[in-house]
Amino acid sequence: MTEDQTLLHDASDRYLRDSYDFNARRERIALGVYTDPQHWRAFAEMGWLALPVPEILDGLGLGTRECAILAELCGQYLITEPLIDVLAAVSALIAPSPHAERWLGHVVGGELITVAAIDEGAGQRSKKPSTKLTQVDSGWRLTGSKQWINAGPSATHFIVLATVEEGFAWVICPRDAAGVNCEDFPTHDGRGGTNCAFNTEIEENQILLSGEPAQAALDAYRELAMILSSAETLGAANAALDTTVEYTKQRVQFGQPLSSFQALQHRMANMLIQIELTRSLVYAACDAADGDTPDQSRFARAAKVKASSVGRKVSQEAIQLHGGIATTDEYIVGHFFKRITALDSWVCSRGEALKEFMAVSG
Amino acid sequence: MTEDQTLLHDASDRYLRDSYDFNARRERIALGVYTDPQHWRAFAEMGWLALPVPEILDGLGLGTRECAILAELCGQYLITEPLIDVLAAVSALIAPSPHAERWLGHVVGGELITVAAIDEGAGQRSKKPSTKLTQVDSGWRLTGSKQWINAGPSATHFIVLATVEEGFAWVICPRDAAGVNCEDFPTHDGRGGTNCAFNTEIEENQILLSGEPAQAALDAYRELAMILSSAETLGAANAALDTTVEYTKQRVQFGQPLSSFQALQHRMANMLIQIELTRSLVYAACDAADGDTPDQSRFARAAKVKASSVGRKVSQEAIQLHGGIATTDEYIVGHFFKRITALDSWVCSRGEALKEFMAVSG
Amino acid sequence: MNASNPYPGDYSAFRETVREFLTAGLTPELARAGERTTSVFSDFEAGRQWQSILHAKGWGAPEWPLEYGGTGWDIQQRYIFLEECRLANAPNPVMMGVQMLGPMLMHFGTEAQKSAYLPGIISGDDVWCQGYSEPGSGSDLASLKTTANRDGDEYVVNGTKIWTSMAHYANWIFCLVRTDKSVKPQAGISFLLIDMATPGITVTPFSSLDGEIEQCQVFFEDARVPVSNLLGEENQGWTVAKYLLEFERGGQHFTIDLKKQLRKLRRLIGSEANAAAEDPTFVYRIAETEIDVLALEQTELRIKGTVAAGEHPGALSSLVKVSGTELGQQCAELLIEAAGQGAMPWQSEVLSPEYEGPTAAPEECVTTMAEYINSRSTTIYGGTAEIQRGIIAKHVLGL
Amino acid sequence: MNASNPYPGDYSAFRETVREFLTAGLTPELARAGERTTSVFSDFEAGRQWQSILHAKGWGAPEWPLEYGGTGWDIQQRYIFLEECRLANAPNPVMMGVQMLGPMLMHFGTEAQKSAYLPGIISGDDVWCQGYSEPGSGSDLASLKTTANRDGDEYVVNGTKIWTSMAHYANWIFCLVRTDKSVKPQAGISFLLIDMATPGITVTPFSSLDGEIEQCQVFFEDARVPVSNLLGEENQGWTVAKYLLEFERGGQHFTIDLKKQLRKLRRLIGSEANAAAEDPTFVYRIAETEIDVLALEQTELRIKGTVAAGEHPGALSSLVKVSGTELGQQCAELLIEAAGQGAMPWQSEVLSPEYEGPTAAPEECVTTMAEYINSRSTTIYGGTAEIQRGIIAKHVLGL
Repeated sequence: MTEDQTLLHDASDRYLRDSYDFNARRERIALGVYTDPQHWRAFAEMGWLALPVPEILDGLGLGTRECAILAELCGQYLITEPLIDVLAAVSALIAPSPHAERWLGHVVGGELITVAAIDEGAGQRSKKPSTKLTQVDSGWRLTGSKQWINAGPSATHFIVLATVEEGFAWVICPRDAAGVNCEDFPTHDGRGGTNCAFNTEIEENQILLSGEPAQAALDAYRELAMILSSAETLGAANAALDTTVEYTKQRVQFGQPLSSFQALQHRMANMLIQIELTRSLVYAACDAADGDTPDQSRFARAAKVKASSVGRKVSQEAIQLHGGIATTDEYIVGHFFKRITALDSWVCSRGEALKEFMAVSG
Repeated sequence: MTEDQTLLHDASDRYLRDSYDFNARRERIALGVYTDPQHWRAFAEMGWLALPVPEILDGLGLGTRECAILAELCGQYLITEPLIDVLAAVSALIAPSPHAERWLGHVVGGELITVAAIDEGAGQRSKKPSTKLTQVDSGWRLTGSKQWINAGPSATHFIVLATVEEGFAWVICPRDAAGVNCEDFPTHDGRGGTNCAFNTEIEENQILLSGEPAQAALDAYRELAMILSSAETLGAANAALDTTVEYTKQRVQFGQPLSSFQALQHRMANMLIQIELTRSLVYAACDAADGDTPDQSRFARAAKVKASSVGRKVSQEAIQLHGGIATTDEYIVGHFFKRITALDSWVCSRGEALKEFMAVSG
Repeated sequence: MNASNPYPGDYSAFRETVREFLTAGLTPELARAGERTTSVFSDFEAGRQWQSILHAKGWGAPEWPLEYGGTGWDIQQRYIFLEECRLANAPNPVMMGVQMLGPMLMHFGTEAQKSAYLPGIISGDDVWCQGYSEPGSGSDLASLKTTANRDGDEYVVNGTKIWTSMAHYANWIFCLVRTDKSVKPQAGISFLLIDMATPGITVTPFSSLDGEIEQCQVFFEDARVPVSNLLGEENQGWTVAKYLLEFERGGQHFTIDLKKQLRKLRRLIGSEANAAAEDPTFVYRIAETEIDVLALEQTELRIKGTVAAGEHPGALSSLVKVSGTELGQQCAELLIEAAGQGAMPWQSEVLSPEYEGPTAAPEECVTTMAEYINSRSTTIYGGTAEIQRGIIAKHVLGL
Repeated sequence: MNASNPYPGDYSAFRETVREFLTAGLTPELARAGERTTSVFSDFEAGRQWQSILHAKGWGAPEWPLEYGGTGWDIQQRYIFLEECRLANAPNPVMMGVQMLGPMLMHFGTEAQKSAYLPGIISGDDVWCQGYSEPGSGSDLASLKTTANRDGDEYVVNGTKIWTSMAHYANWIFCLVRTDKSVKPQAGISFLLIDMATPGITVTPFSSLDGEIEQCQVFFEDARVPVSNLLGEENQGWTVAKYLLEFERGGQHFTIDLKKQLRKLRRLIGSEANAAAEDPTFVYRIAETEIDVLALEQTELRIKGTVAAGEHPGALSSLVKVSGTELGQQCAELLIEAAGQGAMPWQSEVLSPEYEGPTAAPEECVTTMAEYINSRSTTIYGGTAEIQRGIIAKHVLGL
């Protein structure tokens, strides 16, 4: 890490350690509040939401590596606020828009929370959305529906992937607009989800991107989402290992701490090995993206494949090595497991990433 | 096991334990002698070679299960003689032939040793052999070449899979016939191998099967080979585990026997678990074959897939748990590893078996 | 004839009888509760109702001897009954009474105890929970600290039990308690039957990781239990509890459920263009899992054969437990991959048999995540996978 | 700019120089010996010849300080040199002298010892082997029993060493011997340099599992060694040996060879209709392995960055060793599957650089089985994978 990156990490870590309490999080989720307005304001004030925005658009002009630092902390502290979701949307979908100025300030300032809406079911997503943007007398109309929008209940606006004559379009749409019918539900990862039906009028400046640039934005969004979900998985897996190490040192069975049993030691060593290998790959993917190198697509996919496999295995092992306590909702380690599971299929699954890795490897 | 099967097992086991010495085997192999004539005679005398021959052809009329008992012992004692090869050939290629009477007695009696020759290189084998059987003025002519015939140096005769006008033919051909050029070489599994070029006259009674029946025989041969190689793998893997357990009980490091280290105990427990699961499947595949049930093809392939995976993993673990001593040629455990590796791709690989399992599962 | 099947006889008439009974007795609500089961327990009320239907039919405890209300079925009939119940989605009642306490009562109980407790167990009128584990005693069960001190005709019980499944529904608990601290741990333990209504007992349920409540902590504060509620001799509690392990051997059938999971998986990836299904390796992984399930099934058959021959299956039972639970996890993992984000919605209300409303995710995914989460517990409770491997290492390999 | 690369500078001229040297110096025979290397050692004579060519160029020991004949290259140049040598199939000389003894000599040796031994090491004229392990002392090295008793100006050495690679070619051996039995094991060990021609030393080579001879057992019977051949202080041998571990840290580069293996794999399955290639999961397994190799490569880069910054990479080194060797095994396994029965022929003569005859299997498969077999040793020697995991557990996780 550069010195600036270390500063960013340490300051962000300090804020979350001091103010992002696990029990407060549980209570809040139970009430269906997935984004704490105070936290979100703080995120905005600390400049987190402006991180990937170019300086020319009044942002901090920082890169994927810096976003990944936050994503890793999201994993570590089990942030339920849609931080990686908004960072990816801001960077790939809003900043490149000709209407960026209309929206960016509000998003970066924390007043609007914008989450991309892509999935329409279990089918191969993002290939051809059946949600449509069509020209009507009065302007434009968005029709169709989106499913399982992770963190949907936190969003004030959805950025909807739609089919349009020239190909794709990204349409920003308030969740409380007329003709937008949302059904929120709790999710196992504590962020809530939304199914949403659209039959609503759209103004010109809501069409963020369309045609070629929209396709390019989809690619960029997916690639960034792969990296950030890998980083968040890395942070969660690392925290799960730390928790496991601490617990096994304290828990005594058969007159000895669990940590003294060789079979368990070797399994924790394996967890560490895999986490560090993943870390190398996730950081390399960031650097490749920030360096705009020809292998950036390949690295993003490699990171996603590795982080998914390792995250799953590590979080499963963390539960097994704890034993019963890990299967309770009160104890933190199972929540890493659940969040990692959700990240596994968010935007791009391990299987999709592997297939694409092979395609871009030629 | 039935009472008869137990008798067969115990008698065979006794013979091999008493007379099949590992060091004698090493010395013999070093001299390029892969089949000990004395052993082979004993196998014949004990009726092993007649096991799967129908009673109507003066055989014992026993089934796959009995052949598998011998195959398992082959793995356990690291038999270099081509016993499973000959059993599979006798059962699937010679017994069903209209010329069975011409050959069977000599094979069962141990005078002739017949090994199937199928492979022609790394290509997808047994689909369309380029070795041809063609009619000429004087009768028939076999032309082409076969590669990597496992146990080839032990064979007096090859049973060659050839292409003929009606499809396939199985042609029995002495290795010392005019126009047969064999190149023998040692192999890592201690059985030797042969590359062989054929340009030789064939008489009518050398054409064991041709057309439809030859195709059926190929299927039967492959299925039996899958089961017997699985059984031999099982026997070798089990013996590798036994050796490992014994060694770790005796080997002291850090003041304790290796067997007292929990990490190693759990790994040996895993080996046992996987071996017993494999055993269940191999025996079930035998029973399905002997019962001629509709799922016999499926079971044979399942057994092959499972035995290959487990054999590989168990034999790798056996070496690792031993440490250095296992990497020497003098010590037995690495020889299980090498034989298991050879069996993995003999006649049908794990990958082929898995693909076929899916096909027959519908 | 498939020689692996130790019961080659014709059971088709028996199977037909079971099917007819299930068709008649299993209401759509009960079947839905069965289908939406995410752990070893179905919805409590559905399970209780089903147990009373079974009991009315005389099938409340098929494994029990005839004299105590069992069925007299042979091992194959019991297997067929189980299989048909699972395939028809019958719900799982709380079975700690029938499966665990029953056999111990029959073997160690006085006549008075047997006649006092067995009828309530088999009818499902009494709901029993198991008080073994404690916060400090998990795998190392013998270190348990809950004490029972003799005071006249009563024991005074103090301490706490945890992972007490369904204790919030139970009216009875069977407990391991320490009655002698002066001897080595296993020797000073007794087995007590305790009415949950006893003053001094409190139950604190807590949420499992899937958000549902099944587990409780039970606290004992000077709870007074009649000495007549001792099962077996004082300080022989370890022997009583261990007997169950012997009894249980050979009784586990994982493959019925594993095959159900695999069928569900095929339905899921066949249901619409599914991202997982487009990954060519995914179908291979399913096939590999199917082969593992076949191997386990054949191993279960081997055990049945051994039991049928009157022999002891030995450590094959530990092997089946390890392998069955880990395969269950493997299937749950495949399902979670196939479901993708569709597994994320957590709608607790959907699990209730009365629920007829919409679901946020497709029908096939409703229980996927909860099953994946709960599959992790299966290698922890009832002897962790590590303990099982230790048993195999010690008792089979002699390490 | 890729920030993971701690050496963003332009090394292309340097790389070109190395390539030119390799093109000129590496005969086809030497390159074939390099290509047909099946373990860490190439054909002995080829390796020796190559070391003398390197030495003549001044590149006999790139890692050594300039004053002892090193090159003065930075870490990136050394990496490039290594990479180009491997890609050009340069053979591996016996490196126990240059890589292991050299650094210890420079740090602990007297001036007399340095000038006596270093020149012979770097030129390859002296061949050194390592006498650490004993039949009873593998992972538990400190339990070694070979004794050296002081008798005037000599030590009298008795005992035996095993796994002494290339001892049948070596004229010198560096040994750990016990000089004090009264203290705890590690404290009574000394480090001796012994001329293999010393009376009382016999060498028994034995075959490895691949059928080749690399390993020996060395016996000492009243072998008399001058006290001046002690490296470091008496009873400080453990400190001397441990120093190498420090020195070695960060010096391991597995990915160059792993990538070579992956390229070979692609060549093999592309070469003709290959059964393994027709299994659609096979290419996915290759891709997964490629991703693991990428992750390892980036970890090696992280270590280089740490070392370049003058810091200690700590346990990342153990991690790289475990992961690098296990990935090597994974590649060897893929290769064996791709080769099928073509891997079975064992033609020892083919490995010799002079051999120009036919091979029983295709060119790509000639070394496959031997590499698969020998890959198993890589997680055993130099600290088993179990020992490495123990180190990680203890020193990183603090368990």
